[in-house]
Amino acid sequence: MRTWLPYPLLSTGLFVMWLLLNQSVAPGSILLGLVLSAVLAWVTLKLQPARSNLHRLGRAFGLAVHVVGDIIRSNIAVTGIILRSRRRPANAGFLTIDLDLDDENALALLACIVTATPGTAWLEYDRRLKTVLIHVLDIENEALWRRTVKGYEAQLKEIFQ
Amino acid sequence: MIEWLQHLLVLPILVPLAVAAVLIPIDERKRTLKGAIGFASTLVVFVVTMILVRLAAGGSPGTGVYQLGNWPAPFGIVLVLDRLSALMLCLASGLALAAQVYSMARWHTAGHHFHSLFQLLVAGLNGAFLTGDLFNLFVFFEMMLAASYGLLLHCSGPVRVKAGLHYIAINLAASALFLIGVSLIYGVTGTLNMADLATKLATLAPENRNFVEAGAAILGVAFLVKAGMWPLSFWLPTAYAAATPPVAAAFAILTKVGIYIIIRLHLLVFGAAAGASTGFGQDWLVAGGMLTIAYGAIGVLASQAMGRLAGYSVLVSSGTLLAALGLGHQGMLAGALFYLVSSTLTIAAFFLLIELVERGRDAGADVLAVTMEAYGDFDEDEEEEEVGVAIPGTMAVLGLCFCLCAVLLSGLPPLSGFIAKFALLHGLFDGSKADLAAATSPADWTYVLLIILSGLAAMIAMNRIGIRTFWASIEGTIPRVVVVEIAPVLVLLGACVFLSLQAGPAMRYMQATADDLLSPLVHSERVLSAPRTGGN
Amino acid sequence: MSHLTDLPPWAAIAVCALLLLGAATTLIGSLGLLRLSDFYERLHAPTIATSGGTILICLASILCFAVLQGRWVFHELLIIFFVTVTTPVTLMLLGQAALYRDRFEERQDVPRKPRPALDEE
Amino acid sequence: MELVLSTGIGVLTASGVYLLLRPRTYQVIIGLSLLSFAVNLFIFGMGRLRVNAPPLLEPGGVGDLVRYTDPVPQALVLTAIVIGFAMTALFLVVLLASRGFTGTDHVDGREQRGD
Amino acid sequence: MLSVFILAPFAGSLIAIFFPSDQRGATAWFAGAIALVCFLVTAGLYPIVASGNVLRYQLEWIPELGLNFTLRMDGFAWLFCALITAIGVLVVLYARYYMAEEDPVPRFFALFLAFMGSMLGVVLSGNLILLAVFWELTSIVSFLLIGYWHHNAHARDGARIALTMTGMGGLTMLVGLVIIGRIVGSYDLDAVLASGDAIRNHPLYVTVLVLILLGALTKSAQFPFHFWLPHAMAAPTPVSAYLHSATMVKAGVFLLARLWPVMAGTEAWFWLVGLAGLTTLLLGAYFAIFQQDLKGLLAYSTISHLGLITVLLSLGSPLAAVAAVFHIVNHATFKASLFMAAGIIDHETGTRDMRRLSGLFQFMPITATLAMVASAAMAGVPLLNGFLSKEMFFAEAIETHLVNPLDTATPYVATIASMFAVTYSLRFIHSVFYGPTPTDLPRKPHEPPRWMRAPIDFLVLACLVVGIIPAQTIGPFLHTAVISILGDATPDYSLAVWHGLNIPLIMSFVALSGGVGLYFLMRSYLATGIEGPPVFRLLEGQRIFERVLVTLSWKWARSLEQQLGTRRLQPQMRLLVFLALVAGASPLLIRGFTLPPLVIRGIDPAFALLWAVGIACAVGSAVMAKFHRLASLVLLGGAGLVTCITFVWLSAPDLAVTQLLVEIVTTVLILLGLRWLPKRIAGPETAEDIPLRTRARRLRDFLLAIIAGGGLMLISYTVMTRPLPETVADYFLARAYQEGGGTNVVNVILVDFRGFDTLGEIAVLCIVALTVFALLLRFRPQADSLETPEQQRVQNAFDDDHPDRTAGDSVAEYLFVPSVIMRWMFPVTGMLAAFLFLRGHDLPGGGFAAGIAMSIGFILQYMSGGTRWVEERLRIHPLRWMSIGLLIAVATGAGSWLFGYPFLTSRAEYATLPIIGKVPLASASLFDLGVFSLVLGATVLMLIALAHQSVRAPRAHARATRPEKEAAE
Amino acid sequence: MIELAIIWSVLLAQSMLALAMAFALYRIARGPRAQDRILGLDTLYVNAMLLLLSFGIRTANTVYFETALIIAVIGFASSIALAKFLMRGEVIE
Ligand code: NA
Ligand code: NA
Repeated sequence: MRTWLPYPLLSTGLFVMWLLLNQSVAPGSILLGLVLSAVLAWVTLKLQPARSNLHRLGRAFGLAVHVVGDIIRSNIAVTGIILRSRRRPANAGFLTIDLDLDDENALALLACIVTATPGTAWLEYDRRLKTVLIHVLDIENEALWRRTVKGYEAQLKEIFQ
Repeated sequence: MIEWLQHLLVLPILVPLAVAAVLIPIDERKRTLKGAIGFASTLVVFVVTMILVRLAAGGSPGTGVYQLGNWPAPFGIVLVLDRLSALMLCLASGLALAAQVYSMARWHTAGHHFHSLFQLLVAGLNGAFLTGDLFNLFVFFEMMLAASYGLLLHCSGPVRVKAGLHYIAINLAASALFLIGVSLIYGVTGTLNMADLATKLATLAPENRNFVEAGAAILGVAFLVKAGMWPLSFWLPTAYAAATPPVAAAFAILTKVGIYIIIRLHLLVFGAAAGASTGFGQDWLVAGGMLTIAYGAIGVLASQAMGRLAGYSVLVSSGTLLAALGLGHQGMLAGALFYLVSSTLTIAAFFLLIELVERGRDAGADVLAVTMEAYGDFDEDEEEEEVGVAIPGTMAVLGLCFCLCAVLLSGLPPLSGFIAKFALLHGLFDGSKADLAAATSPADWTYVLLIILSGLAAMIAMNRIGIRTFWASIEGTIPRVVVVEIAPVLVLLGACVFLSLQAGPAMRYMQATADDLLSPLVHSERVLSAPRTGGN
Repeated sequence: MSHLTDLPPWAAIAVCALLLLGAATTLIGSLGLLRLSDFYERLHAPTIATSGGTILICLASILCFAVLQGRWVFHELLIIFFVTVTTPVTLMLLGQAALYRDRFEERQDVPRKPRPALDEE
Repeated sequence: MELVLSTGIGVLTASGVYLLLRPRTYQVIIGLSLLSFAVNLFIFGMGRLRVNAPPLLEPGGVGDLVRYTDPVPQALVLTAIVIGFAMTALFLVVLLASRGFTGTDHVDGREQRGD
Repeated sequence: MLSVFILAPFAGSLIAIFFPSDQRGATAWFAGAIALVCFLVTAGLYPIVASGNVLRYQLEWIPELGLNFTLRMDGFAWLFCALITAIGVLVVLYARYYMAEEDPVPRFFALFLAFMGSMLGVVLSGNLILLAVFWELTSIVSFLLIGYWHHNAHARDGARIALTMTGMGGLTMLVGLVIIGRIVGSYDLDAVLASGDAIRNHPLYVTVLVLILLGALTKSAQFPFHFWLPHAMAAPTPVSAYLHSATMVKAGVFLLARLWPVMAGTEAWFWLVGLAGLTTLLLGAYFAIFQQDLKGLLAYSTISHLGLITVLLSLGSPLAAVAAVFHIVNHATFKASLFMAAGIIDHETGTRDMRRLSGLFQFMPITATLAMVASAAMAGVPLLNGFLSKEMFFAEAIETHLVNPLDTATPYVATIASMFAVTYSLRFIHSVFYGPTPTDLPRKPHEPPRWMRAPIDFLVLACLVVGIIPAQTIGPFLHTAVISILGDATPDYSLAVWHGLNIPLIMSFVALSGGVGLYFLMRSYLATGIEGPPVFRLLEGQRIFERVLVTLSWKWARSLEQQLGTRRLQPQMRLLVFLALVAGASPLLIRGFTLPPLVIRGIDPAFALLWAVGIACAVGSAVMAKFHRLASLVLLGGAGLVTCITFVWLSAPDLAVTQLLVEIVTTVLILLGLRWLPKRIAGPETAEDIPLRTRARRLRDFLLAIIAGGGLMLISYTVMTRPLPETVADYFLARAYQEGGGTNVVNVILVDFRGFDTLGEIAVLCIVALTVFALLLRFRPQADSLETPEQQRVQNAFDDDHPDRTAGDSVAEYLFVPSVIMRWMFPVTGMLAAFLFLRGHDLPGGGFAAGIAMSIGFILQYMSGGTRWVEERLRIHPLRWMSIGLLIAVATGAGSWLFGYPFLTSRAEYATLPIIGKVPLASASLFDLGVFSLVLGATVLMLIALAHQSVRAPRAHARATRPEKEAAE
Repeated sequence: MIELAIIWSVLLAQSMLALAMAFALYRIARGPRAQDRILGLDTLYVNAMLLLLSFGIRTANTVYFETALIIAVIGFASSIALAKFLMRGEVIE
């Protein structure tokens, strides 16, 4: 199985992407999608991206909902900060958070989530110390941000173990 | 025409293209193989173009229009073979063959992918000569130019790169003009086919005609850059002198592409059928051409190195042709074509000769040092494969070749350079016996004067440089020249001699070509009414 | 060929609302580029466009075409997904570049590079 | 629309031409790029401007210029874009090589007074 | 039969080259035999010519232009033939002994024969243009003969001057001959000779005359073109004896005589030819007196005698023409023998300097006697041939031909010149053969070998015989020649020694006695040994010529080249832009052009705003390109993005996709290059610091740019607001699906209707990729860009400073998260590329877009992992992809040949497969696959080649500096 | 009425997006530092993508979607290259 389909999740993702792109579930389209996603995954194998053991894929949905919620919330928050008058400049600052995620992919996902969420930006991860430097636009809720990031981390750990 | 013969028309483009593709992945160390394949391809192209010349000379109606993709003109792209394009094809592939052979002695080892680039240059040239579509012309023009950039930079080195930078920058700007011109013409006339354009021009509304003329004028500037008209030609002597000899020899035809297209535009599109636009731009050609002759002649005189001398000779040749075209004496056209062939062959031979001659001199040692440095870059193939044997009496042969070049360049008898000048003069004084004086305008006289002076300048300069090289420097070591290097020079010069001996038939062909060119509507009709393969 | 005016009123209103909202969000995000005073603060501005703006406008698009063409394939989701995944990469790199530069220029308001414990001893 | 686009073409051209006349190789390459944008838009404009009439036929359809915009300039622009891209790459490498050999980024390979 | 005259010498010449260089005798025998054969043939033809027939031989050459290989022998040509071949035989014999052992004789004789052939060609040409051909051939061959001893600087200079003068004359003469031919309607000599009135009365007569005279007078060394001849004396003496006395210099007067019937007799002729002749006659003789070099004296004497012949021809009287022809022959005889004698003296004594020579009579009495007789002929002493023609000249000089000062001056000039001739002849004899025994001669003189002297014996004998019994010897031949020129106008004349006591005889007496007196008067001056005549010495012809030539052809030419041209790029670009503006504007301005109405309505504010952004990007990019390169690049990207949106807005989704993708790759490419450019930090860009000239130049460029932009804006606005003409697009729209098999018309145009464009376009890409690759293989970065960039150095230093870190940790760290995402994006890009490729024929996309998209996938990997990392994992063969791509494209196109259709004819079929159903199989898709492969390969190759410099250059740098370091240690 | 509302709201949305692009441009042009410019370009790209999507809605045509998709999938390549150049002085090491 591994030799033929080295990255099942990737292949699945590519297949879905193909179907979405073509907006078609015709047999030809499906077959081509299957072939392409298998071949591309096989080529990707040469680049040897880190493989992750995914356990509870179901939890991913929960994470997604969580993230979307956070994004909406922080969108509103940051919009507010921007629209505030200049007399009250943003209260921004850096934040170092200890992490205990090992999986590269999980870390990458975490970085994406943190950065994609307005108001927080992933800056620098130190592999030895396992710490990450984050910039937040609203440093007053420092504890909240730590909690949020640790919350994502926990959920990711559940998926990637 | 036999049906399969029809496909011959596209071979001068496709064969080099395919061969270039085949050559790309072959290891650079297998140079002999690459050279052999390249040679075979160029030879095939040459043979094909010879056949095409015969076909064109036969000139049975309905032949010589090749509808690519089986789409008729003016919709699809068509290749058009007539006497002029056949002549140019043959000339180009003949030069290419000579340069190809020459390069196999040593120059093709001086950098990577020489043969692929060379084949692509041949394909581009042939495409430019064959196509009957303005935008397709742009594409082949770019192909030819791109290959020429690559070949000019072949072997690298500061001189070539500096010259290349200017050459490329100017030609890129000129290409932008080309595009502006072509699209403007399309925007007003809705066609890209030259033959179609020729028929449409006469009936075009005046407010649109302005724009066609503006477009054509902008196009013209782009071609005149390539043709080397003063003051658009300052890059040319430097670039040509910097190029490696086989490349410079192949470049001898590049300026003629510019001329070729000017001829086409001038006589087909703005020919007798163009209504109010007939003869558009003629005065510019005359003035520009004459200034080019003058500038070229001055440059020839001022040149210390043979390379620059040859470069300026290219300008003289271009100027002579442009002005001849602009003066509008129909009788001069055949002579101009003859001149085109003769001067191209001569200059190409001269470019090939220069390096051989200079090899023996101290200045030449630098050139060789560059070559050697080029070898050094890939350590593993130091082994220098000498093709053929060194010939005795090298200096005598080189001297003879130089003399022939000098005679040809200065238009001295009895070779083709003289015949060409005579033919031009003969055509120039074409008034009837009595009103000869009235029919000869001040511009004509200026042209005559310039022809004399440019010949004189070439004679003085070649004389000076030849004496310095062959007579004054006995101490110089005798250059090591191999047969494959001198043979192409001899063949090119031999072609000039042959052209001189067979000047009668050659002139008949040129006359027929000129007659073709002077009847643009026949040409258009032939292109536009050619039937599609397989009906409808 | 269909036209936007073929939409039923409810859908039209929803689409327009989503579109306007998305555009407004994006505009505010870009305004952030103008108004925020510090580079690290400005780093947050584009994410409003990539998250809020993109999601809203993609929703508008999904709704629009779903109603117009009666199909339920949401290829706009791909845009949301990829924007979310790719934009952070640039931002991370930019942030690190700024960090490096500030440290190099020894600006005081930037945290130093964390030293491993071993180094400090 | 025509006014806006032609103004854009004009400004792109002017910027490109101005840079083309500058002494630094980098200025020239940026100028060539700007000029090629201008030229591409010019070619494109020669097919006239139409909103929402892309030359994509209905399957089995027969098109005409009433319903669809002129596809020919578009095809020409595509070719021009590709060639322009290739030439930019080439010019870039040549200017690098020139800088490597001459030590300067002046277009003439040596500094001139007063540039 | 006539072709022998041309064929034999030239064939002989070709053969002679291949003689071994030590075979002096054999080569000479061979050359002599050829010359003799020619002479015998000439002799054999005499009866035919003498009976008034004209021999003709014609070979077609270029009948279209009226240029045929026509040979024509009448009496005049015969006389010249006889002269050329007879003296040729003698000179060969002489040269056999004259040439030294070490001289490469085969070359000499080969050139000699070639010259003889050319000269025969000149006199035998029956076609004006053919005459010009041989005319220039004599110039060329004489150039090589004069420069025979090219190790000698004098020989080189002499040869060059001779060629320059005579060559120039030949070029102008050609024009004259062409005009004559066009006036007459034929270049055939017979036709021309029959059209005298047409030529003389033609408005272009004077022009023609001047042009032809330029040829004739330069060739015959007439004033003011005379100065080349003395310098040609650097040639071996046989050459001088042959070319510069008997043959080549006679070509000019030959031509004058040949065209005499059709051109002479007008006032212009009289003035131009006469003035040149008289001046030459006098000055040549005067200069000859003051020469110290034997050959120099003979050269000026020759000039003078040619002047005499010219004067005779100028007079326009038939009798004068007879005298001219007669003198041509006489002069050839005595001058050739004198040259040979001078050569013997030179040969035997080792010098030709009259200051060193003296008293040679005692050593070589026979030679001395011969030389004295010949000199006497030259001086015009009675009973010698020179006397006869000179008497005829005097007789003509006192006649009145036209009433003008020139005609009046002729007798006086003639007498004075004759006096000078006596003086220099006397000087020649007296200073060489008499006087004290020479002391410092390089060799001890004695008589030459018997056969070396034989030609002189023969020629001097001829002088005597003709001088004593002219009517019985030269008479008939002269008559034949004269009749062929003058025809019915041939006057009665008598060839006799004694015509009674008349004015000419008195003039001769004055000249003889005056000359002798002058010599003795001038002896003291001549003894000072000063070279050259007084006063004139200061403005010596050759030096003036040299200076003029150097000034014109070298100094002026070089400064003009610099004035008229430039080697700098900016002025060239400026000219190009300027001319393009002029070219584009002039048709519009000349033909009138109405401004289109300004349409503001209907402008989409969003679109306008978009273009406000685009315009700001363009201007910003231009402004920042000098000091903020990165900003400029970013702004360029902005302009590209606006262009892309414009394409979408205006119904060109294909263009938008391509533009966008190309934009991305271009940005990466330029960034890759930016690393190798020198740092440029904003300098003193305040207005005061910039020199005024620079500011003026910038203003000019700015104006030029504004005009260019404004022009293009105006043109595009005008055209865009006009209705679309009937275009070929209708055809494409109608057939794209039915016959092209695709709904995306743009794509169908690209791969089918105009697929050939695409083939060319990918070939361009291929060429550029190969060029970039080849050039970068030789890339040598400047030292300051060789070092790793500052950022990397700092970061590496940080790594080095910390014992727990290894080099490269910093980069690994900060790329840690991004690279994970970039790696996963690789298959996504692949999917996108596949999608773009497959839909291309029906919807926006296609091979090109797919190829670029895929290449961006590769770039991402290179950026995230670095060159080595990627290449350890992925084996990339861009060259192969390119090759395969191009081959697929060509092969697909050629596939249609199998069905008998032209190249690139597409075939669209639907194959029905189980389960999947109908699958479109268009050959155009295969073509597009080739495009994809090539584009991918080419783009990747360019990017990788650039990227490799970062790996390669430091390595090469290290390799290059290693030996230096080792040496230092 | 509703048509007018649709037209005007789409127009308004597009104008807002174009204005957003202008803001991003301001950042590109003004800097002050290189990273600000690149950030501006990144924003410009996203705004352009949204403008394209809105154009798709306005014309009710899906053919413009691919351009937006390309920006979403590989548009970041150029800003990454710029960012990397800033960080390391070199795009590809
Ligand atoms: Na964020
Ligand atoms: Na003496």
